[in-house]
Amino acid sequence: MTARIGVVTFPGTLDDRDTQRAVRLAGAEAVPLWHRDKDLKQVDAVVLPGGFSYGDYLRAGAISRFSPVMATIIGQAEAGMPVLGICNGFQVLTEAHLLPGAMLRNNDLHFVCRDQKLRVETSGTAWTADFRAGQEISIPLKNIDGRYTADEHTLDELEAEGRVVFRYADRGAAADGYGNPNGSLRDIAGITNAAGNVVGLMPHPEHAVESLIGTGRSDGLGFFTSVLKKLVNA
Amino acid sequence: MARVVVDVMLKPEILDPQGQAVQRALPRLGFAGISDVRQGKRFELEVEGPVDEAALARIREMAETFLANTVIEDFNVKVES
Amino acid sequence: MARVVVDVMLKPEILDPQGQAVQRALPRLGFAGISDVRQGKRFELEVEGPVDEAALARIREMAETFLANTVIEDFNVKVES
Amino acid sequence: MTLDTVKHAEQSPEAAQPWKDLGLKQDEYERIREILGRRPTGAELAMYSVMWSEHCSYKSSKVHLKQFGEKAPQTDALLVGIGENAGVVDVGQGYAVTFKIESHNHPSYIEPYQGAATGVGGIVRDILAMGARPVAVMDPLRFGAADHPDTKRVLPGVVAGVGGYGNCLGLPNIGGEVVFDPCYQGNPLVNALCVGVMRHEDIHLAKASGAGNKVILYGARTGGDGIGGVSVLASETFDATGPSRRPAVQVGDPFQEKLLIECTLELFREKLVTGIQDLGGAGLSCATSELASAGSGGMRVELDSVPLRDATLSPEEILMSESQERMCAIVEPGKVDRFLEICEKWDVIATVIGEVTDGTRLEIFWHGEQIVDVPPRSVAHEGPTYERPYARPDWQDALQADDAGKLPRPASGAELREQVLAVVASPNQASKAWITGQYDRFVQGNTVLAQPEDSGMIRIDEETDLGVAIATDGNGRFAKLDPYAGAQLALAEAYRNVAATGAKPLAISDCLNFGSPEDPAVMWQFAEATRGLADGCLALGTPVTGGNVSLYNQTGEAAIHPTPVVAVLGVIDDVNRRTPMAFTDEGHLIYLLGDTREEFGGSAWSQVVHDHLGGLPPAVDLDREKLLGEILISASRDGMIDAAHDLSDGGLIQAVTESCLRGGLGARLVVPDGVDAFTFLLSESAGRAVVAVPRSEELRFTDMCGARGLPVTRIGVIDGEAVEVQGEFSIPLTELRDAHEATIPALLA
Ligand SMILES: Nc1ncnc2c1ncn2[C@@H]1O[C@H](COP(=O)(O)OP(=O)(O)O)[C@@H](O)[C@H]1O
Ligand SMILES: [Mg+2]
Repeated sequence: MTARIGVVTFPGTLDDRDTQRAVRLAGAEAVPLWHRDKDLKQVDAVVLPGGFSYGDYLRAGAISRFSPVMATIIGQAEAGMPVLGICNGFQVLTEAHLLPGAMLRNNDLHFVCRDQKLRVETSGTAWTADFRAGQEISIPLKNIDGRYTADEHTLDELEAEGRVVFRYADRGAAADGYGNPNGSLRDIAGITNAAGNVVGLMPHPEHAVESLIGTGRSDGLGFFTSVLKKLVNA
Repeated sequence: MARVVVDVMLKPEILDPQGQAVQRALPRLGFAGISDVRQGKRFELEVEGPVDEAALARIREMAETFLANTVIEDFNVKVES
Repeated sequence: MARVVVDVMLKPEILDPQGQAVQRALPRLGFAGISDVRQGKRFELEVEGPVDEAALARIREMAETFLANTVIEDFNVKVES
Repeated sequence: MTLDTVKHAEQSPEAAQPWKDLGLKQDEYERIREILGRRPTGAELAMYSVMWSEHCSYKSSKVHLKQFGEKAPQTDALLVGIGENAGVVDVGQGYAVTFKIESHNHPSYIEPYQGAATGVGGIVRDILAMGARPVAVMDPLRFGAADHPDTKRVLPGVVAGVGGYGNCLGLPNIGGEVVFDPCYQGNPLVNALCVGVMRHEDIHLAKASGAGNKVILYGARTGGDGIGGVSVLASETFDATGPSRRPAVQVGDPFQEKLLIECTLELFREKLVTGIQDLGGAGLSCATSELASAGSGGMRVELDSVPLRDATLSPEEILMSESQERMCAIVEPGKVDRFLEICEKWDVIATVIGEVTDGTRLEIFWHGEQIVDVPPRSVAHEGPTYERPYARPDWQDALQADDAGKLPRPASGAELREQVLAVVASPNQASKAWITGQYDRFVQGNTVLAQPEDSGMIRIDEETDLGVAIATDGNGRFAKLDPYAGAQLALAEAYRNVAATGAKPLAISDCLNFGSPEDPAVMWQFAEATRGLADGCLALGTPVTGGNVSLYNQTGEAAIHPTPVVAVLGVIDDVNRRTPMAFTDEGHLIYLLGDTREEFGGSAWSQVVHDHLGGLPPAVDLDREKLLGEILISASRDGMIDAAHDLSDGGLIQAVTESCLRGGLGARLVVPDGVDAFTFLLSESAGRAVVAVPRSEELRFTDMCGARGLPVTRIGVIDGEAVEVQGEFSIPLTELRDAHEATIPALLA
């Protein structure tokens, strides 16, 4: 039996179909979930894809966080279901307090779209088991509100508990996709909750799953194969 | 040092998608009784020296030419007490 | 119908690049003497019914849970006269 | 105020009417009275005035645009031609592609962010209205001098607006242009293109047929913003002190538009739509009259049922409002409930505002009283036509006689090196990555190529890997020197860019940006450019599917350079065969295709080094362009080349620089016999491209070129970390990169 991975569509979600494609390419079944439905259709894991839900009006993720589907997802996530928030999905997760901190406008105030080098800091989450700690991957980044912020205490705690999952890799020149693109504190690109089942990151693994399209690299597939392995082995 | 606040709001006849999105979300969150929401910008300026009429006139000019685009926005300048 | 204004500003310790960009542009445009600029949001809410303590309490709760993200922002509620 | 009903108009024939303030001419007003047999009501006057404006009626340009139909090449590829919201092209496998380019120049000067944003929004709705899913956007832009203070206001706002709207809609931006020239000071050009994909059977048209069918308005509420904005604003000249009128500019809501797209596509999927039209310039006036005019019967509309954002709007204002993010559909009565249900699912407001009648009139009512009773064709399709006088300007001869070939040329290799660096670092030739990095090019997961590649390429079928490619080009400097040739050069360049990526050019769309049609010199430029484009399309076999005319791009007496922008659409059967521009393989050979002549009129070199514009533009040879295209496509299909880049402004050295920087490898070039180094590097002769050929393919490739009669010259090899021109100079890649990439951020960041 293949794993069923739910992909949520909020009004204004953009990357839902891309995420479904990535899920399929990884060998799982993609199950569309609608923001108004509390029912998760018995999925084994959920992805909150990128986009501009509710136009990112007020704050990115602020309105979606109160949708019916999120009420169920919050409960399930707390019970251990794997949840991945990509970009806008990450913003929803912080607004929902499933992950600590908040996202601010990029420090150069521009939307940035580029192929971004990331360092995987831990393979100990549901979504990164197929990577090695210290591994460098390259996946697209595209956002305007991507500057990760939290207070010092929270940041120290994240570091101490090994919950920083991805950092913007800083070798080489920024133009090659290296370097911190938005002023995120401690170069944080992605984090996880204490249990390691909920992961959020700003860059887009679902746009790096085919050799021809986008960046022409498939580093993003590992996210989906990771969770698949975990679900199949469970 | 004095603080001058410049509020910039979209003109009433101009669509305010942000305010509308907030207003539409309120009932779902259990807040009733808000018939309209408009969202604008608030600038807090720390002014060196005295905030006299001359200073305020300059700030009004700054608001008119730079902080607001008066084709679509109105602004309001006030000294914070 | 009464108007209640909610001002939302980034906490002082949080970097505000928008405010900084405005401040940096000012001298170029010929405006001197502004030592700091912070940019925030202003919400104008049209409230149906009386704006009594109960109504204000609800609006404060709305600001706390929704209009502001208190991880990064402070807010201020006031009745417009 | 009493309502100006049809009855009231009949009874008060002499009532004074503000036709002049609405932009109508005396004779136009007389004609309306003649058509109606009485004076128009206020609402009718509002409708005629916006629909007969230059922007909506094409009254100055129509007589010239006719040629696009008259000279259209024979082709089976065109499924829907000029006249609909956008043309539709057959790309095989049952797929149809629709694309169109449009201008939002005037609003973008007044409010750069919103002007540009709503420009994107408008063209996306045009594509959606054809029944297609929008799959990509492009944005050809023109600004004043790069270092002018107002450019710092206009450009960042425009770029943020294009990005803010397009990114939020989830449409990849796959290309465009950024050109600086003082002639665009005060008249920036913001053109926007959208391309959409559908199955043949999903094509929808803008017509109201079937008496009893309902007219449904859906999307945003109607507000008082932008009343007459686009149409009035785009139909007159800015005077020297700034815009003479400042009607409210519209504010866009890309979130609403995203919902509109998804909602509309679901309506199409369930086959609930009989006819459909987007609301753009002239709002409801346009949508109702065009739907009724193209349909079989009449239409009756209850205007007071239109959902409003501002309850105080008058019927005239509602008819003229250009509030964004609205669509109008014709729906069979039995399908209305399901239609409304789907709208509700997407949080889109939908209202039945009228129905199709078996009459012949467009009738509009306000709380039961009739305020409009017109023949719809007279509003939508039978507006005034002007035969504007035109004459070759008296300065044209002197301009052409001022030959750029006489300009002093570099005297040494060192000076040539310096001038090459100046050209690749100049704002027009410099990397636009600072701008394009603000656009999402990945969303939808089908982007095969995007900027800075020669054309944007989108996969449209994940099973078969069928794809389409688009490039837009225009060169106002060439068009100023010779508008006929300039238009053909724009066409040729876009055609070449599409072919360079391996796609077969099929059809074009164009945006004709010119000064005031009331100036006979401008009208001559327009006449020449349209003639050139029509002849060019006939020669290349690429029909014009639609486009847009933007006139009055003029401040006082000073018109912009005539700027025809051409978008060419091509198809590629297998996107795996696409040819990128990067030099990525050391040792592969660099070949130049085509002939290099001493052609410097309007060139980047003449502008950058001598601040000069004069002489003649490069010669046009469309048969050669076609042959070059065929060779590039064959070479891509048969795997003979692994990089290709077209030559245009900046000449060969510009192209080689771009391919080297993109691939991170240098090149060693040898100046071929029979040409001097300066001409070799910087001439802008048309019909050329550089390609990278693996040694194993060299013979096969050169034989193919030889057999088909295309001049082909081996000019060097991919190698090292510098661009070296033997016997002349060498420039390390790092130095080239700094020169090419630092300019735009330094000016704008
Ligand atoms: N405003 C823009 N938006 C998107 N892409 C752009 C824009 N301006 C330039 N580009 C892209 O940058 C690349 C280089 O542009 P240009 O030098 O004008 O190309 P060419 O000369 O081959 O037509 C192209 O891929 C073009 O599509
Ligand atoms: Mg090119």
